[in-house]
Amino acid sequence: MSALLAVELTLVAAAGLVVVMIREPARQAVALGVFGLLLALLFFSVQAPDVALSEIVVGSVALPAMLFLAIAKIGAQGARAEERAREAEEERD
Amino acid sequence: MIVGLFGVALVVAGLVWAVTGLHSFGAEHSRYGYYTAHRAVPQRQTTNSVVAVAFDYRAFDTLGEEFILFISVVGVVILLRGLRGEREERPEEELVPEQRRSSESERWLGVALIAPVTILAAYIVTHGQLTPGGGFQGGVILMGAIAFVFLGGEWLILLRLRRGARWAEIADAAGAAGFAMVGFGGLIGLGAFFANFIPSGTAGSLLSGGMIPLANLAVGVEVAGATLTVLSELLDQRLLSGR
Amino acid sequence: MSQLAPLAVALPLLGAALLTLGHSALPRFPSDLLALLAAVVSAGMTLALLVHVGGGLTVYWFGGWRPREGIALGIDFAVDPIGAGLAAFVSLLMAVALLYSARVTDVEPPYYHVMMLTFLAGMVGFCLSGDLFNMFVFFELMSVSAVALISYKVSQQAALEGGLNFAVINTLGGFLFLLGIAVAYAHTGALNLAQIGDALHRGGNDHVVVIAFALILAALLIKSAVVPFHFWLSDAYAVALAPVCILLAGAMSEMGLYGLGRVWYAAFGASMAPQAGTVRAVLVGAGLLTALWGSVMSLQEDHLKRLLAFVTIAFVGVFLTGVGLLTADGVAGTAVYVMADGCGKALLFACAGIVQHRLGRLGQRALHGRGRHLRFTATLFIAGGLLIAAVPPFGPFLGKSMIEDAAIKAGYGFVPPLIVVCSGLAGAAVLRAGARIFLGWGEPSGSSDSADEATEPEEEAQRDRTPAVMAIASLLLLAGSVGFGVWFGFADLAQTAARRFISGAAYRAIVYGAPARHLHAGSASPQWYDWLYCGGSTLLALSLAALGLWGRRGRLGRVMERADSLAAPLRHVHTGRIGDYTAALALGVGVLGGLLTLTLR
Amino acid sequence: MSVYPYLVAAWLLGIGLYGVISSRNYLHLIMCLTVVQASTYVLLLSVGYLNGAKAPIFADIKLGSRVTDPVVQALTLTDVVVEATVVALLLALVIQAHKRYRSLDPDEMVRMRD
Repeated sequence: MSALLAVELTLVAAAGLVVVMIREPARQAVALGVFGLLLALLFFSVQAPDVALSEIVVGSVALPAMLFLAIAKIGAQGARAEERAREAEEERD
Repeated sequence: MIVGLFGVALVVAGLVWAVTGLHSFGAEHSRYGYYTAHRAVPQRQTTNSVVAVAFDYRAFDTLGEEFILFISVVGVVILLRGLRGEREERPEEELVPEQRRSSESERWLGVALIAPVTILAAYIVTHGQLTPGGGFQGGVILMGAIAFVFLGGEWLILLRLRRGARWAEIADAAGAAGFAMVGFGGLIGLGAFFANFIPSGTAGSLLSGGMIPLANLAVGVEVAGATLTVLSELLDQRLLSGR
Repeated sequence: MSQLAPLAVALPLLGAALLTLGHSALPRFPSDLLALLAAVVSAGMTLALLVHVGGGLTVYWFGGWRPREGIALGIDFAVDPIGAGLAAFVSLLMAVALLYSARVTDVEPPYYHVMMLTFLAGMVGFCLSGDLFNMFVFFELMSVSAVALISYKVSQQAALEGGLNFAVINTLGGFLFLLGIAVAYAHTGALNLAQIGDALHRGGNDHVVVIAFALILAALLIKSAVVPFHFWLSDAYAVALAPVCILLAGAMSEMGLYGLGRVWYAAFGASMAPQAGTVRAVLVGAGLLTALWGSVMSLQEDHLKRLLAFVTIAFVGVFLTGVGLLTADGVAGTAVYVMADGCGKALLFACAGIVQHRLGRLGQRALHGRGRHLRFTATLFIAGGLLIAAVPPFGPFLGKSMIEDAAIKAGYGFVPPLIVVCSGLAGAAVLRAGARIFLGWGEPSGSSDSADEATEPEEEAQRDRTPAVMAIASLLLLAGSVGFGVWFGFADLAQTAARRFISGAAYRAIVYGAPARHLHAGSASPQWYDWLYCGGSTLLALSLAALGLWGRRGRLGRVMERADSLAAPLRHVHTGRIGDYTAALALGVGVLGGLLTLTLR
Repeated sequence: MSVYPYLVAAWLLGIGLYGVISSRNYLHLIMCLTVVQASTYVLLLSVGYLNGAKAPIFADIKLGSRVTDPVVQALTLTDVVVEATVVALLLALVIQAHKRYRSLDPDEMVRMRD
């Protein structure tokens, strides 16, 4: 096994740990994108270009995109909730 | 929690014990893999053995996979329908938050980006049987790029796109149906589901691989439609909350 | 003729895609009709397959890729009577479910029908496939289709929770399945069950094989909700639409057990023979534990569908015990019991759906006596309860007695009494609920435990008549559950089918092109003590139900309180927290692997 | 060293499961699931790797030269699609759940229930 492979595997292992350890969704999604890229690199080195391609498009484009949209939506839901609460208070005064 | 960690430790230990008993990394081991790798070119006239396995030897797996994708998109549409109801309350233009309305330059950037990316995607889809790639990667690339473009602020494209969400759904279903049809073609033509019923041509040429380019095309259409639907469903949410 | 095998899967899939294409053009009625048609056609094809196969084994190679140089190049459907029979059963159940929901259940056409059709295709494909990875694909197709069907009522919090728990746990199960496949492939270089079996047969047995099997086994047990992998089931089944519950309870829970038998006999049994004793002990133990857990919990539940969910778990345990005996008799008994009892549980869920449709809620105590006017539903529900308790001489009785005989033959004499107790408890829970809701017996107690609000949907509109389709569908289910037993010839067929199912060596030979030799037909008929056992479980059910209704006073009452307090810890384990469920899952997988590797030498 | 890739797969499974068990946020939980799934990719592909082999694509290499196992790569392709679909479904569920509960914390949801 080449040194390059060993390094990439170690990077993947570390990145996986980082993804799990980050508890803040937005930053975690970024980490997940990086994790996907590292996986894709690893797949290229184990001579699996097809998988590497799909890992790039899914793992570091489609997934983060979906996650960011969901996060934005959820954040906005919270915002709208506060907004409604404020309006309710104004009505009470 | 503690119980869980103990369990995880057990599972990992078991897996580690198992893999230490496997053939050492990088050693020859599977005749199945060897056979498909080396016979794909003569048998199927494809230079890309992976695609030969995914779309011919084990095409039926891919059929199941395509329908997993298809049905999960339907599921997302169903699960978010409650929220989609809110959209009809306001006219679409109102949905576009002022500060997000894109500038002329952005719009041109979007338009400029779409053409080359579409060509790239088309290339990847059509050359699946020759080089790395295929319907799946190509489809997502197309979609991912469009997503990037309107995340970049190209809201007008997005709005047109949202009216076209229904078309994306149709593409999704049509792609899935098309892939199944390829299977039926084999059944009708040669009496075996997913038998290659189109002349294979010669390896290396664009139209080689018989039914494989057709299958790739169907998958490309489906994947593009699927990702497009999911993202536009989620974007609905985003737009709603934009103001 | 064998061309029907791929069509039975491909047509529902194609139908699903075409339904979506016809979206806006299709209002409610045509969607119902087309989906029903697809299900019926698929049922017809699988039945034709069943007849065609007889006691043999038909192999279909996709793309015509027959094995070369001993390598299975493509994917094969290996159709044997058990697989074809289960596929036919699933298709028929799907047809009934679609009939049940036709024009009644408030669903969005055609999406609902599309998901039902892919769900059907997933289950049928899983039954027919002879390729490990292909089984995984259909396993996933099942789960993915079920998620949206389970949390269909997105306006209800419980529905979302149930869907999330189901999705996360079953996804993890899928990953375990895949890891097992990867290890097995690395070890044998094959994905086809027959080829894996051959390789293992030659290669002999070691810890790699055992752990690969343990991973796949865990995934299948998660799918069929065996303790401690069962937590997702009660949350999910309690909230799913009634027609979906008919399928989930009637068929999907049993899929995992079928897969377990298939994988064991066709592939791993070949080399793990030295371990057979351990595997048998583990499976029977897990089965009995599950049966006890489910039946005890079913007495604790107030919410009708949660109660039925635990009844489902209880019987999954009984089925697992039957398969786990690893004998032809056990498999045959389980096959009969799965179909007869599946119809019974489906009938009960159908009745629950009618109750919800008519009365708008599902809490036993809240509904106390409010179902007095639902005579038809009451009759069906009570009948279902009696069937669950295995009242002779109907379907469940036949299956149960076959399993009991198998257990005694296999030297597990302590199994039958336990099964009697479990089915008695489960039957008691159902009958008590029926008596409370439809007869207003027992004292009405206003208090309802927290699990009630958890799954109680907001009060829905009450309607004044039961739709005909629901009634007809329920009657069909009743007929099925009763019919399987009245005709004892069914038991002999099951015996023959089971002999084919467990003959792994023959399976491998036939997949590689050898002709199917004729297996001498088996026969089975209940012994005299089976009547005692099943009469006993019925009496137990009736008396326990009576106790639950009127036995709340005096010394007896205190005894009951004691019993409840003993069962309380069980209830508290069902936290609804996905983290806890995952922890239990991890522990279960670890322990399973540990037990299987313990006796390795 | 010859099993290091397999060990990495086991490691990813372990931390992923740990993340799911300890998660207090459904979005976090979903991403932990993708980590678990990554372990299946790594295991499958490293199983099919051959020392000094090229990718099984005979566009620029000649027939009969040493190549990696195309089967596991085809399986992994399927696997990647499954991942994307599962994440999409879970996200839809989580968005709806947040709309009802105003929270992403599984424990919060359970507490709100009763």
